[in-house]
Amino acid sequence: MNTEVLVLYFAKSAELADVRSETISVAREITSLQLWEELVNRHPRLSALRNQVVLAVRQEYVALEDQLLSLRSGDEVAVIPPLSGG
Amino acid sequence: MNTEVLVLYFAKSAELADVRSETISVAREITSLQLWEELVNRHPRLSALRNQVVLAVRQEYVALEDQLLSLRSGDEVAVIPPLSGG
Amino acid sequence: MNNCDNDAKDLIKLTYDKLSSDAVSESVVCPSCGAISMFIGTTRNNFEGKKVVQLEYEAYIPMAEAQLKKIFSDIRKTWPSVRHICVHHRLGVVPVMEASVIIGISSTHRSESLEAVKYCIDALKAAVPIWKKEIYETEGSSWKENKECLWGRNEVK
Amino acid sequence: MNNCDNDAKDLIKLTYDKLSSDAVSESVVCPSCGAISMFIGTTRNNFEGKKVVQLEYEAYIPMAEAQLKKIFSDIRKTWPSVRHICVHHRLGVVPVMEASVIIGISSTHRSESLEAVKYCIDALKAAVPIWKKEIYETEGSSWKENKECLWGRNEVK
Repeated sequence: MNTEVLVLYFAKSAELADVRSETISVAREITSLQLWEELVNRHPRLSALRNQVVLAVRQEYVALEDQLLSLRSGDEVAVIPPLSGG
Repeated sequence: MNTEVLVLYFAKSAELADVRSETISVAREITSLQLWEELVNRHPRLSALRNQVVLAVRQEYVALEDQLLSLRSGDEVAVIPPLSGG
Repeated sequence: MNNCDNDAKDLIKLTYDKLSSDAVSESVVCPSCGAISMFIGTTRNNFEGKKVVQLEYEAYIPMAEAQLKKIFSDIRKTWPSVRHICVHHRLGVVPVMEASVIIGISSTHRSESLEAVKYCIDALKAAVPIWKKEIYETEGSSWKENKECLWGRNEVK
Repeated sequence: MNNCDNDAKDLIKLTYDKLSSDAVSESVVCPSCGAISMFIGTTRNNFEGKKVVQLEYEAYIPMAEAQLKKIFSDIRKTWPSVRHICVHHRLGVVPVMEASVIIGISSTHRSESLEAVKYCIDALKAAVPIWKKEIYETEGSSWKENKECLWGRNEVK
């Protein structure tokens, strides 16, 4: 079963995807790695970030792995390239 | 042989001696402990600082001990109570 | 006695305006504390021989604020004499030599605020979603990566 | 590249005027550094239950400056990435909550300026001839003694 989530892109990921936010429909039960692959399918240039990116789901960091996310409608998912604040 | 030195009093020592500076005549060859005792003779209330005071001779700290100072005319000697800067 | 025991302040500002160390230090002054420690990050004028003209910062603002609050909470557990904590981080264009981040922490014992400031900037660089792009005089721009960030390439700087 | 390599600044001001953290931070900004660490000592409003109305500082000014220069020289030996060092110490009457001392140190690596600031305030309290008298609301006044000072009574604070 699918649900709609808001995806936010920051920094290099926003440049590569050429979009800063979009609403997409994804499976409610999905691993973080599958979710990332969904995003790469939509924006192939994002693959340049593989192995140097994490996601944030509902503002909590999630590594790209086989952990199952339970997404709800309206959830905020963010693509988080390596940080460089400070 | 004696020489004239300028003695500076700071903080609690200035309050006890009731003077902030004075020129005194002392022996050229004198230990720091003897110099301190000279000052206490002039201002007996300074004895309240015994064991919690050092001198500065030509702006260098000198503990009260048997080390011989070689004083020259016009040298600056300061009475240095415990520090509390910062 | 300690007027600020009951209202320890956690102050966060992400702003496009120029930062002020006076504003940060005044915001953490505490009548019963004796110590304020601060860290200021400023933009450097060069990277690997390339002249940096300016920097641009962007943030995932609500999550950045949430992450900073977590860091503040960790600081209060580790250094209980810490009173007020303030982080101002600038966003958008930051000219060379201007501050990108200012941290101010007050405490009764100075060693605690000094250690807490060090922890705070290290944790900020590792975990707060803010990004910096360096813009070079001649060769375009590049997104930086903090060596403290666990999922970066951790290139030699 | 490093514009300030050749003119590392040692800045000392003993002043009866109010101190400013902006003035200190601006004086140590360095285009090739990324880090400024600061410490601000502020006057506390109480001591052992007695309400402190204000403080008065006095200094053996030329020797205080000479001692600070020695401390700066030690800092440069221990932390070679330190660039500029600035100490402003206020003299005379300092009202409660205002700064009595501000230290600012810039460096290429932030851990060096953070450690150097801690060393600087510890060494200042131990070895720079400056004295503070606390003036209480009800019970007169007393000359303070830094626990770092080797020849004080080192009373429990």
